[in-house]
Amino acid sequence: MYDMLTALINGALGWGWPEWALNLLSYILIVTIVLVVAPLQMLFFTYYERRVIARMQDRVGPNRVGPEGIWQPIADGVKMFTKEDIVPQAADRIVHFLAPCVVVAPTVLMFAVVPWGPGMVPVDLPTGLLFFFAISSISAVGLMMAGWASNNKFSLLGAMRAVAQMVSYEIPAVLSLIAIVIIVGSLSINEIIAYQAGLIISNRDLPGVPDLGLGWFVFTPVGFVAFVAFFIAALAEGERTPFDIPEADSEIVAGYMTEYSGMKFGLFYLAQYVLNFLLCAITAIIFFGGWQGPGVGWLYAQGITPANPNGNGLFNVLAGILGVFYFLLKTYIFFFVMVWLRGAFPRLRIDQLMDFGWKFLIPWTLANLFSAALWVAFTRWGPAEGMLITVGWSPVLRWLAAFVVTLAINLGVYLWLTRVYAASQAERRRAELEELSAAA
Amino acid sequence: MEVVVQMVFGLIALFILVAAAMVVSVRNVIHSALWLIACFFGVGALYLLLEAEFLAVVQVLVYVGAVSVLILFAIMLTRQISGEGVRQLTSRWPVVLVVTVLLFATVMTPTLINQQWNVPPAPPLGTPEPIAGPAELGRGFVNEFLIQFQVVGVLLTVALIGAIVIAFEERARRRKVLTLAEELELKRLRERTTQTETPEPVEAEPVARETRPASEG
Amino acid sequence: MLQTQELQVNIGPQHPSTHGVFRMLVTVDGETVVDLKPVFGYLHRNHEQIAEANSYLQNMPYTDRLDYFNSMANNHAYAMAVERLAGIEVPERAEYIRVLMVELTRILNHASAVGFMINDMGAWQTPLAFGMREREKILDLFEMASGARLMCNYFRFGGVVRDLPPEFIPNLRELLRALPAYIDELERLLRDNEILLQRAIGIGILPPEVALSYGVSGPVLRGSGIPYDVRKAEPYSVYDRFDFDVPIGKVGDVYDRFLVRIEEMRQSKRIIEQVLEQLPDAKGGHINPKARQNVRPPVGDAYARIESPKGELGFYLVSDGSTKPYRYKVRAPSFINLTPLADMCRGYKVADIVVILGSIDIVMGEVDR
Amino acid sequence: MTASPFEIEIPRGRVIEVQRDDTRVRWGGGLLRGMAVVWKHWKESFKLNRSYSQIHGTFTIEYPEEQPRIPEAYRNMPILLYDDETGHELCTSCFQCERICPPQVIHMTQAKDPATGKPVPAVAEFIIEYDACMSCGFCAEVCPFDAIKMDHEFELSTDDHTRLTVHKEQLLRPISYYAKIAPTMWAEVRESALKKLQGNVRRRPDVIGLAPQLTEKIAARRAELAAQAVQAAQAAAAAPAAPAAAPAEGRKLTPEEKAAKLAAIRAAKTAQAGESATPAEAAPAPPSPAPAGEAAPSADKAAKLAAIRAANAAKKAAAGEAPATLPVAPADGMAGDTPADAPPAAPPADKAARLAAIRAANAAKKQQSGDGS
Repeated sequence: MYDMLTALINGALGWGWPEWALNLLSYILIVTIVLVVAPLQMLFFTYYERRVIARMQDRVGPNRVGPEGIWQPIADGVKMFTKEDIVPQAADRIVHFLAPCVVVAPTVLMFAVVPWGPGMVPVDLPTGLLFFFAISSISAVGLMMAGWASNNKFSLLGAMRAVAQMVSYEIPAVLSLIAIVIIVGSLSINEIIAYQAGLIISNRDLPGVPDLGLGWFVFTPVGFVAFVAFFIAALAEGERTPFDIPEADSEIVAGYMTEYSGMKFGLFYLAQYVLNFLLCAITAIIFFGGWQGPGVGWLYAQGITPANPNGNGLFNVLAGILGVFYFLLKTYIFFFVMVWLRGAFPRLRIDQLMDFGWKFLIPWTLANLFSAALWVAFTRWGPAEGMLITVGWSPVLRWLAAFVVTLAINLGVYLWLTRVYAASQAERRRAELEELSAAA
Repeated sequence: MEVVVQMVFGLIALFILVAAAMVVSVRNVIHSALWLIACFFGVGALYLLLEAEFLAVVQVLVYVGAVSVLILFAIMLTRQISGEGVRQLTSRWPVVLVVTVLLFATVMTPTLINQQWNVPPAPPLGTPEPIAGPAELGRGFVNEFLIQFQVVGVLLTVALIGAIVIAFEERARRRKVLTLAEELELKRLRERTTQTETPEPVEAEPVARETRPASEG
Repeated sequence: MLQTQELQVNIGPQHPSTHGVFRMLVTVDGETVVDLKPVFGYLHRNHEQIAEANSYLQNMPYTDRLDYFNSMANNHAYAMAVERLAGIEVPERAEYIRVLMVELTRILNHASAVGFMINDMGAWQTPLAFGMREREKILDLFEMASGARLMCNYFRFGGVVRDLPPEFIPNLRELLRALPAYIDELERLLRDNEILLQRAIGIGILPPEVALSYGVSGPVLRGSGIPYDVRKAEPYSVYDRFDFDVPIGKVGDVYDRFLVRIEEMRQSKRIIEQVLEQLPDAKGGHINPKARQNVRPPVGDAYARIESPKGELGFYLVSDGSTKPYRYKVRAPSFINLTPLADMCRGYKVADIVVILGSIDIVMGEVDR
Repeated sequence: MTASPFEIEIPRGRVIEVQRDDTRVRWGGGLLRGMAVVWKHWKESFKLNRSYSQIHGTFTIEYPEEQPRIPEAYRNMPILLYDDETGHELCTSCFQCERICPPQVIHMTQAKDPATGKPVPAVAEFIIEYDACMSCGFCAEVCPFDAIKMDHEFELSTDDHTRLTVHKEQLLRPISYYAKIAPTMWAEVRESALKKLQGNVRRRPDVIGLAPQLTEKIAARRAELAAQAVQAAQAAAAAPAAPAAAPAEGRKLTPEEKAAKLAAIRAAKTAQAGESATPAEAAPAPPSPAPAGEAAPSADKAAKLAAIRAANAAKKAAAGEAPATLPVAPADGMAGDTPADAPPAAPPADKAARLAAIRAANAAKKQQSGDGS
């Protein structure tokens, strides 16, 4: 992308600028774009969620402010700005002020590694995926600061619950992604997307497959299990419905946000929706090929790319637009699923939530890691690495064997684990009773 | 380029030092914990300067994401944070100062002596081969450092199980609050056991039951 | 090491999920509830004292305000009490219209009670929105017949104020055509939902013998497995001419009460269909012409009770011969169903309290009077 | 749980146990089924749902643009009716609605005849406190003259509280308006209401009883009265007595005038005794405050008038018409609780007799117990 930008800047401001100035200018340009896009996504998401959930409940949703209620989020924003910002008298002023910043900064920072289109990624970090989750864990610290600074017993309890939930669901989230990283072999997000070219089967696994940009991971058993586990963990991370304990806690009414009003509360709200957007984006990128889609690969190949520098710039722009379209379409579909869940399910209790995370998701994703390793073994390893069974097999046969084996393992683990998990609930109550009756 | 890198390094080092100083000198324990987190960030930035991205990201993930949250939890749950009562400077601070300078000297002088200052310039800025990339670390764990890796694994699981045991102990000690249904179930269980052991009629209801009887609601 | 002392938590009175103004002083040990003290009276309007200053007829609109979800049921109980006191007969058609209205209000009450309970569990109003849609249709029918949606004031001593308008029956038949589909859909949405099962099974168990000792009635009693229904135990009005079943639960937890309410909606639909078949024609008279509305009953007392959607609703009237009741007492089912709340919540988590309260389905207007 | 030992037999129905099957392990199927239901609602919600038998589709009514459909029996706040043609209010301030209103929000005063100071079957001041009224509809049920009905107007929110104490001017609506919003209910009571109105209108002197806002009708009535006065003046010029029609000034009958009047009545009675079987002693009302007749200054004038009137009463009694002219209205405003819904249309002959009997009984009852609600 930077070659494109440098060409653009030179053209606009005259040639002969020093190298570092060009880089600086293009970085500034990209940072502004990202900083503008993040709140816009948040505004659109609030409107999108209220309209969709209204439709699910046979009502209409906001349609008064502007045609079909389009300016409603802006009205909400203005309301947030004009609301009086009350700081509790006994609160720890500095920490109270810093908390929203520490929550919002990382969520916007996470945009740095999200690729919007082919070659359109602000920073192509080789450890992009890990960076994404490392930065997202910082907002947990911000929540603790918010809970502590409001000097109110309930917001502290709410903050502790929220942080406990986020930290304990980060593990299954990262574990399920590592399964994909094992298959791809690299942490760089661009690499993961590039891997998902092809038709139903990625052309890296089966070279002969035509590249239609549909070789998504979700069509492989490992990828599908990782997708479901990651999406559930993302729901918990973004505090969405089955797991929105901190936000609308029935006994501790508003959790850590109780003592915040005005724009500080707006910041928490912004952070939550931007985080949801990013989690949907990462789900789309890792499991549904991000900007991959029919035609994007071909268009990008014509344009100026490191591979053939003398392509014509127009194709880059076209590929970029189509790529962004696919990416946003997938992200909005996932957010629709998040809102759909919000409309259909009640909320889990805090102990059930923890129970589910630790006793079901983590073992399930660990098993998935094992099947991912098997997938790599079957598709890529030869006798050198010790795989003697598949020595003479054709790539199609190896892929099929990998598919069947991993499918069997994952399905078996799922069925067995569900029975064990359900049994353990009832068992625990009976055990306590016996233990009590023995003691009494 | 060299000067800019040195300058940035100087800035980050200064930032880490200030943060570390604040950790020990600020009154409120929570503030010192937050300064500690700032310190971790500084170290992460240093790693980035050394182009060890993986380490920098892991540093942020592990320290800032998990360890600091653990510290904050520990501080908030254990005792009331008043902040005034903490005496910052002991009366005999000169002695303390001398001891620290001596310690610092014993550590620093050998490195300063055999450091060749005129080190050759760094290799040209081509595609730097990642020193501590994830792949090398992975291979290292599995090949050379296999034993250390397993030992650390065992250590961590032991710590995990220890935490669970402590929590269970605490839960057992706290008296279990019985729900109505469990109480009645318990009564039925106890009647069945008392009937099987002592066939003669059951005497009065066992008195000391830790929860009040259901009727007096 | 980490010793958590018991702390007092105040839920309500302006809490979002207590039904009306109702406060619970909960002593909590960590996450489990040790003790719960309900505090109410915030909605006390001196209903029974006002009734003693009003004439019998003037009290009728005030009974709408008792359980403001089922004004028809309150009217029916009060009208029966006064008719028993003053010895007024009610013509056939009026009896059928009365049963029709009470069964409709039962459907509307259970549809929204289930919606509110699931809403307390955290589902963002979707089951409630579906429940409200059915409730709106029934309220439109009430508005057509009595003139108001909630405060119907439709019953008079000896019958009803006005006969059913011509477009009432066709709309009612159309509603009945859609009702089974709605109930099945509600069940499909919630019955096997794993999250709901975790939040409802084994929570807030009320064993049968404890339920009896507290004197609870209605879906709460039937949820604990006791098939007691006033319409069957002491068939008043024309209930002895309809056959319908009495659903009961096995364990007596939140899940049972939820399923009992859904089953009761189906039974109410059955009753309404039978009412429509046997409804005598208009010349039967919607009100007893000889009944004087400013009634002056002989000295004495009377107690009439009906199966209101919340439980056994009774009116006890004492007359001293004048036009004003000497004593006017309401046996409110919500008030009595609320008494075992402390026992039902003990030992469960704090987040379950609101769900258990929702499963009892109380209305503060009736509790505080 | 143990089987419930409470076997209660259920007539005409079975006891059905709710099947919980909570032991069955559900593989997440329940969650998907719930989502399927919500998806169907989302898909269907793009068309409107206005019928009773639809459970899908958007059922919100976008209020200001789309008015809700209000059934005929809908009752919000009470309104008073006045006749379009004559402009006369139907209300005769019989205080029934004030007495029945549970929150006691209706306050009214009876109109007085400016000349004689006698109460007139019309209402002077009528106030309803709209903020306390709970629209229970009792007043509309109880009103014997169908003067007060329940309106369908529900947009009554206002910021200044004093406007919620609504006076007669704002309460009055033409009968055509009420016929439009509640056609069948008005059709039932139309003819009886209008007949009662004529009866009352005839006994309303001057401009009393006209809806205050109908200025042109009031002007027309005044002009007509003035014309009568002028025409009566010429008649008076011819005859020495002051104009009978124009009620000059109200003063009490002097004793001898009363005696003369009595004589005239007794004469009329004897004249009447001949034709009708039962002596209509109801006609010679006891000389309690005379019905709203005008007081003739000279003795013979009063006697002649009384005679004419008695003849009219007899003629009417004989002709079988309802004794509309008989002073049905109770003597004075407060006391007397005529049976609320006893319809007046009984056969005239024994009707008068029963009326007298009731009046006697009331008078007797009034002395013993001062109870009045």
